Amino acid sequence: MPELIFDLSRKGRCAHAQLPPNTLQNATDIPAELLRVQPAALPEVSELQAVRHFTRLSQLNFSIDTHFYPLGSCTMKYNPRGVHKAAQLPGFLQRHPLAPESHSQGYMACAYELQEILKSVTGMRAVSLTPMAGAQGEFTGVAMIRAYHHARHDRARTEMLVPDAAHGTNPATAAQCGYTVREIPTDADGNVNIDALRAAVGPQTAGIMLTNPSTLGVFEQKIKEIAAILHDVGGLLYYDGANLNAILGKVRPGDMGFDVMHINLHKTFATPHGGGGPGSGPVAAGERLAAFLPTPMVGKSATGYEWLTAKACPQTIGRLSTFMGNAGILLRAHFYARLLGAAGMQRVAEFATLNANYMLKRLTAAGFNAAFPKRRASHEFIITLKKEAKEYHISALDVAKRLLDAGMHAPTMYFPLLVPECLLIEPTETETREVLDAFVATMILILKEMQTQPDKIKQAPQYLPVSRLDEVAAAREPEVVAGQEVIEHA
Amino acid sequence: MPELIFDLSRKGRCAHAQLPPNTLQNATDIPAELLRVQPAALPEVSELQAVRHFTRLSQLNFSIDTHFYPLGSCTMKYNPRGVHKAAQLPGFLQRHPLAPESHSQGYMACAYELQEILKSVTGMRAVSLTPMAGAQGEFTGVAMIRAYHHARHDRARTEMLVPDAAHGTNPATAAQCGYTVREIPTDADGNVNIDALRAAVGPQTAGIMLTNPSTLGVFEQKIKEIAAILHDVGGLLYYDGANLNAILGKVRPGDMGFDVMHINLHKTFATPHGGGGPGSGPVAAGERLAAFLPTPMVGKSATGYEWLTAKACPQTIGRLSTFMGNAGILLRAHFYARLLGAAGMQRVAEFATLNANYMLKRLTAAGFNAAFPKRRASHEFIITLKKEAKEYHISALDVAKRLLDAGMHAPTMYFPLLVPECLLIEPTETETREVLDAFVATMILILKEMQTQPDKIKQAPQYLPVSRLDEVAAAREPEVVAGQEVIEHA
Amino acid sequence: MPFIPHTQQDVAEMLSVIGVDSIDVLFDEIPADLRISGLRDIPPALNEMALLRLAATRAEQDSGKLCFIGAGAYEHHIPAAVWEVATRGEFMTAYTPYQAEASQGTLQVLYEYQTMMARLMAMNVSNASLYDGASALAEAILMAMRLDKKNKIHRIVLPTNLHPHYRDTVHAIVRQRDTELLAIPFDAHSGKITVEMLEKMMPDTFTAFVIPQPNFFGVLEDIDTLTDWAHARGARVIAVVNPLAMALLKPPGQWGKKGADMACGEGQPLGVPLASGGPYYGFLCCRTEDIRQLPGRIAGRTRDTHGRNGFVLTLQAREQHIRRARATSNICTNQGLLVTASTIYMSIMGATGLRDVALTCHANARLLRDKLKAVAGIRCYFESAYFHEFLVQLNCPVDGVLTQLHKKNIQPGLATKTYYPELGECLLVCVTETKTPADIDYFIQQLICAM
Amino acid sequence: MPFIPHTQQDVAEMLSVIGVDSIDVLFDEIPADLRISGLRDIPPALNEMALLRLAATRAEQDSGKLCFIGAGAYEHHIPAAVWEVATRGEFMTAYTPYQAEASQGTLQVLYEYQTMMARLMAMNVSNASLYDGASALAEAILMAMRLDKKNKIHRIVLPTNLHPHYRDTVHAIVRQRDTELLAIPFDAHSGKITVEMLEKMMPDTFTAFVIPQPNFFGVLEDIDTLTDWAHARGARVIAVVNPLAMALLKPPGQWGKKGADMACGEGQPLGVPLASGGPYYGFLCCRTEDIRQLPGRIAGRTRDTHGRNGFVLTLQAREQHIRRARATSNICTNQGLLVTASTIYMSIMGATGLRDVALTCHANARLLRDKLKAVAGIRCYFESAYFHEFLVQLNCPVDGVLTQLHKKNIQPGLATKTYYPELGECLLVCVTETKTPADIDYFIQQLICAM
Ligand SMILES: Cc1ncc(COP(=O)(O)O)c(C=O)c1O
Ligand SMILES: Cc1ncc(COP(=O)(O)O)c(C=O)c1O
Repeated sequence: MPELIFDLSRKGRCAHAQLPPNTLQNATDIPAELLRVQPAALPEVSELQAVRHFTRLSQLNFSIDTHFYPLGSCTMKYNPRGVHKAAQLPGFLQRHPLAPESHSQGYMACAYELQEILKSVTGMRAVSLTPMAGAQGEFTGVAMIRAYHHARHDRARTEMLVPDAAHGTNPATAAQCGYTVREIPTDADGNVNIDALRAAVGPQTAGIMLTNPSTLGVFEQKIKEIAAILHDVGGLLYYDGANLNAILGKVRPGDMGFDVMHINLHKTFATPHGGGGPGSGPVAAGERLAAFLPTPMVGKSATGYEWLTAKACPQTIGRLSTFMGNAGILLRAHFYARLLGAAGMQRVAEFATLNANYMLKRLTAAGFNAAFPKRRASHEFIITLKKEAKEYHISALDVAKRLLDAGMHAPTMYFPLLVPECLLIEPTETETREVLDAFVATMILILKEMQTQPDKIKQAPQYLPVSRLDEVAAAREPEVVAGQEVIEHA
Repeated sequence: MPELIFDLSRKGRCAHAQLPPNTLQNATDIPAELLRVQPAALPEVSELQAVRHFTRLSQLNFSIDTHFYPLGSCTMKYNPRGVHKAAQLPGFLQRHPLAPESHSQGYMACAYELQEILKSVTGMRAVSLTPMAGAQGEFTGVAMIRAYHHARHDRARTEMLVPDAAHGTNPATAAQCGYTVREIPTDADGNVNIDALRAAVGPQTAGIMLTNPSTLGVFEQKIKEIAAILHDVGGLLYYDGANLNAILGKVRPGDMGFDVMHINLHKTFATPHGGGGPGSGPVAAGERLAAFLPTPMVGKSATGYEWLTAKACPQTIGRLSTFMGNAGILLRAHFYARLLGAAGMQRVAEFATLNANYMLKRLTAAGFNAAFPKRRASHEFIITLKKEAKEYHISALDVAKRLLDAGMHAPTMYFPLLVPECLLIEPTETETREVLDAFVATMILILKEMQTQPDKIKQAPQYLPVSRLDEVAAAREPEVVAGQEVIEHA
Repeated sequence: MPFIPHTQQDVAEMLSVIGVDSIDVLFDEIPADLRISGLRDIPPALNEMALLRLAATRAEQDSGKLCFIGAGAYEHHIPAAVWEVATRGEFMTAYTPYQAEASQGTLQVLYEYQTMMARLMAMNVSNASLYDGASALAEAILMAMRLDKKNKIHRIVLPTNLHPHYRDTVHAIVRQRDTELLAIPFDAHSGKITVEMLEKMMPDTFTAFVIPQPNFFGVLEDIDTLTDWAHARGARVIAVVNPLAMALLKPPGQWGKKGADMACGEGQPLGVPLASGGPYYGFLCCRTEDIRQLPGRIAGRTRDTHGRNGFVLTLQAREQHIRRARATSNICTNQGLLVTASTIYMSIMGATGLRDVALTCHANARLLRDKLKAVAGIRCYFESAYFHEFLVQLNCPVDGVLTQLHKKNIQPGLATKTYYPELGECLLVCVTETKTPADIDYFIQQLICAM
Repeated sequence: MPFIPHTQQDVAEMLSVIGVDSIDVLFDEIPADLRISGLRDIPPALNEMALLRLAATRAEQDSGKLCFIGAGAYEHHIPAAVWEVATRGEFMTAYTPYQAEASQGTLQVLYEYQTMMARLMAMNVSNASLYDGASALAEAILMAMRLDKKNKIHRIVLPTNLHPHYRDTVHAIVRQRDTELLAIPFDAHSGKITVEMLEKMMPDTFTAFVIPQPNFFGVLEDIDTLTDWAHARGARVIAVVNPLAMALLKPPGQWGKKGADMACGEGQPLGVPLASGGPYYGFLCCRTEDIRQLPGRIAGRTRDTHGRNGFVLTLQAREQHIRRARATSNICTNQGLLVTASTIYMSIMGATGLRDVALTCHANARLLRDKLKAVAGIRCYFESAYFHEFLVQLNCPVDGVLTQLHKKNIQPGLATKTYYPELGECLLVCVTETKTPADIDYFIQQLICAM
């Protein structure tokens, strides 16, 4: 592993071309007791050292630009460079978020059009772009559901229903909004257990959080029945849009009966994940909830685009970020949508689904077990290595690490929690058949290795900068900043 | 090694977002006999495939941004990113070379200022920016010398003198200009052998091509004497500016007596080498030769900047490129110079020289042999492994390859040709002392390995994507394009 | 078919492997009455060439302004190397580093970032980012509530000279729980929070006290006094700071006798462009002992099976994908790429560079402030110490002046009337190192014309 | 000290290792009377912030033009991915791949480039680039001279409808040798080279015949007839072509019965921005049997000690650093990065994409041409087949029209009077795929106003 940037530091070194002209610098009239005494121990390096250090670090990553990355639930598709270039234009980068509307019509036109596109795609009535990732979108939606019930003076609804297959952000969000989470079990075919759902609902039910297709990689067929069950007891439906890639232009959450949803633009709309973010999670709402959307939104009048704030939206749940969300990501999503057009969006779902079903078929033909063998794959699917774990003592984790050695990013492991030793595989529509075939071939090889050289799997990865890392030790005695000793304590 | 891009190709695949709208495409009225029948077998790949392929290829390179690169004579210093960003501004990238002057004042201001800066740095009277690399600069200078003699109706001068240490482009250029090349030997201390020079000059002498400091890494102390010898017989002096980094702001070729010279902007002025180019080799000329400079140049009048073409420069040797040279590189060099200012340029020479002398001292202290032990290093220096080759049968090439394994680019090997088993080492001013120390430490390690595990050196590189490549086989039966069979012969 | 690599032959062969006739069949589990045949109201596809031209036109509309607005987002010079390196494909197109061995680049960057941010704040530990400044404050408050085992009702003291958008965000996020958010007014003369006011208005016990430095008006608070006052009452202190300013000003870890307990804020000033308000990133630092309540991802150093150093995401048991409803936060995707850029920015600038930038901002602000004071009809509203932003009051309606200056492509500052009508015709003006003396003179000259 | 990392301590310690007191002493071998104390007339150092602002101002001055000039440099859409990837540090900041094992990225790119260029030209082999189109032609002529063992005096036939700057460059470079450059005039009616003219004016034997396709006027030559005519006289044919056009037009390797012997030209249309004329790159392809006379670097495939595929610079014995005065050329640094970009461009566009672009250029040119013809006072000078550029004659002075249109930020084309006064008030107009119907209409409308 490379040195830390701090190890490259030498007292007095710096990137001179970056310093401001020091004509005025010492003219501070700030009282001494408000000033810092000792400078922060930031690295003192030259510009070349910084460039070289971080360039080399970057090369240690797998990424879409370098590797197949079939990480289920994450939609690691190609991030078009044209979109990136468009969003990086100086005019966009330089606009202050509080610039007057007259200096903002270019940006606002893009944001407004994105709102319209997302309305069309979701079948919802209105869209707010401010949430900054999927989880904040969820928060927004659940807070809106809560605001809706409260607005109707209905404060008895204390429970949020969440299927056991749900992503962890769903229960965490419900809890953060003050709800008690009630889990709904999944039946053998990957659907929500309708009987259990019926048994769970009541006047205490605020709503349900669902994704469809679910994180199990299958489409919830009884979705209209579910919607009816909820609506009949006065509950509302939240749609987790993480899997929208599977159904773009094919079926719309609004039509399924959902009241509110988020869209992960960093998944379906191809904005880069940035090694963990930024994302963007716009929220779309139907009739019941549109009035509660967070501000600001962009409206359009005869004279141009205008900001809609609390004044125009008296029932809004308010503001969720300092300004207007992850604007740069919104621009990217808008530009991506413009490159696709309506037909292109449909194709996304079609080819993502084609790729997933093809892989599923080939892997099961090769002897792997699908978690839901009777079902079609959506844009992703699950195989379970329960059998292999028993027979060869090879876990899903082992297989994941072995895939890394083969130059492929591992699928999502151990999620959803209810399927033992599972791999959630999402190829996305932008990968070629040859790449899918290469992945399948590697999996077949690994299956053989389980019998012939299991150590090769157990000891993987061997060809990466580090071998398996001790996560337990890391959590037991966390070392999360370097050289604690140099921190100046108060 | 990665597959070839052609191996990723599938019939009918393409990067759809890049296609022009096909509204008008079939409206060709070009006669059939002028049209291509079979499409060229270019790769048919998706945009992601192309991005991934070339991104991965890039990772196989050493580069300044990733490695120490002490390649003598090449001045591999940091290429400032700010300069790159400035030169890539859309206004610069979009300007057509034949745009009217009224639409070109921004670019021309930069070019004009660069001419002025180069005049100051070289001590010459005028500068033309058009030559596209050092070798074209040499061609320009020698063609100007020829034009000068011809203008004086002196057609008897058929010889160009070149020291035996010179870079290959010097004799090649002289020959390309129709001159017979006469080599001048070097004396034991790395200077031009003055007696031999005296013996060589005469009425047949067109001039001499010299670098100073020379490619031997030492300063030619008798330069004024040399100039006098040449001028006395009516010959002129060409200065090869490849080593200008060593003397920037310290001493000027114009003052040494040179009549014309080029400057490798891609060395001294920090423009990136691009894996082999582009470079830029502006030519500066003194009194005698200024009138012969190639066009176009930029002039300045009361109304603004204007192009100086053959009309304004009747004695010009003419035009050496379709437009005005490698404009983008000229912009970069100009911006770099603006970041440095006069003091910054002097520092370049000072710290490049400091780094070289420091390394030389440490390496000789460790037992390596300097080619010219009595001399100061300029910005570079030579060690000779003659002794090691004899004792341990380890060649300069072996050491070079072993350095690659240690994560450092090798110095220039086997150049200049007159020093056996030589390494020409140029650290540049932008490298830290720690990096130099690490290089020295590796060299010391290699010296030990010569005694203890010579195979480790002989078999290097072991940690790169390929081990030593068979250059002889490559040249014997050249395979320079893939899949010859698919080429459609006439 | 933008971005889809399938040839017709691929499709045919893949369908035959699956055993279906058409792609459409793959959607046969979806109830037919739900399926739609196409999307409406979506403009037709553009190619990249047309898109870039459209984008250039749009970007052009908003560009070329001379900006003196701050109010939470600050225009700074960003070395070109920062984003050139941060947007390398390997950083930009990677996911969250769940497979640590294949993500050491991102993980080491996070570890280095955490170290830098902790050092800049003089705090023990930092997480690997939250969404933005306002939501980071909300998370800090929720964290303080989790840490407060004493009080039944969680009272949070939020001064009214905290950025109004931060206050709004905190309200929207925190009021989902049973909390009291107590607004403490600022001193009308100094623009600061005073102990007198606190003693008069605040209850004896409360969970946390939020102290902005500088506050919304650019004014510097008496952080030592305020911190000690809160600590004396058993409350936690949450510092909301401009991180760039901390290179010059006393950092939260050194406030008062014990230092602030948490430091949070907006990371944007450290290498992130204005970009219409995002993506930025929120930072949050705390004491070592509180780390298990710290929300968001954290990178940690560990060893591999051969004993070599390496990095992983650690303390994941706090997070939603493991702890689900009992997680410290629901945050999952954070603002990783911004943190990468910020880490490169801080590396290139170093402590001296950051301090020089902060000093230059302050000096430039002082220059403009002095010149504004000399203009008839303008007065500085508060005469307290400030960083790089300050409030001026005009003797005429701000709106008219704004309109005129906007026509000249000058953004002279933020009108505060919407937020603080009681302050009258005021403008919050900010100057950073990006402004030259000529810019400042031009501003003054145009302002005089417009008044 | 921009870009210099040395601390004061470093300097002191390094000097003491060397055993000198000051850096100045290191220059003590330079005669004292030559040393200067400083440089004059160099503007003071700017920091990067100020530099970027200066650069933006300069770039802004020249931007926002609607360009209909071609004449050897063509505005095309370049996919954003091309330069994003080409300017990655590993490509951009590497040197020539002399250490092959540490340069496989660049070397494989060169090998792929050579293959693509050879295929596009339908020739056997390609080098790895020369400086630009004009100098590549000069090198091709020198190569033909080396290959011609029959003729004592090397005569080269250069038509006058070849780009005037190419002719100038060839003159400047080739006239250093004993050569005759024969100018053959074009047919005044068609704008083409005709066999009649050739038979009338040309000597019986000559070394090479240079055939441009399209020629400077955008007109397409009868390449089959011309090629066969030259071959019948034992001369070599050097094709100078627009490489993008070769996706649509018959490529040099297929001209006449035996194909052209060399193909060269300007690589710029394949993914390189206009950028004030450079850096572009020259390409040069030839027959396999002539490869040892091909100037410039060449990458070749070989094997490593384990038998794995790999790439090296090959046939270096032709080059100056080995053969010195007897090298095939003095070229050393070439235009590697441009070739990298071009290789990515060709990969992304593919054969279909390139052909579609060429077709769209042609169709757009046809559209504008037809509209121009309908304007009173304008006629098309030649009625021959054309690619994407054509000559129109005005019934009024071109200069006045240009001045007016330049004021409207339109560059309507190149006035040819400087080069061809005999053609009168002519404008060489080019249209590429970048122009929309609206652009074309705007051009026509403004032109009518200006005439
Ligand atoms: C199913 C599902 N829901 C919600 C989320 C949360 O989205 P985000 O990470 O954008 O906050 C994710 C992303 O990991 C997800 O996969
Ligand atoms: C001493 C010397 N002279 C001339 C040259 C030729 O310069 P260029 O490669 O720019 O043509 C070089 C570059 O390698 C060199 O090192």
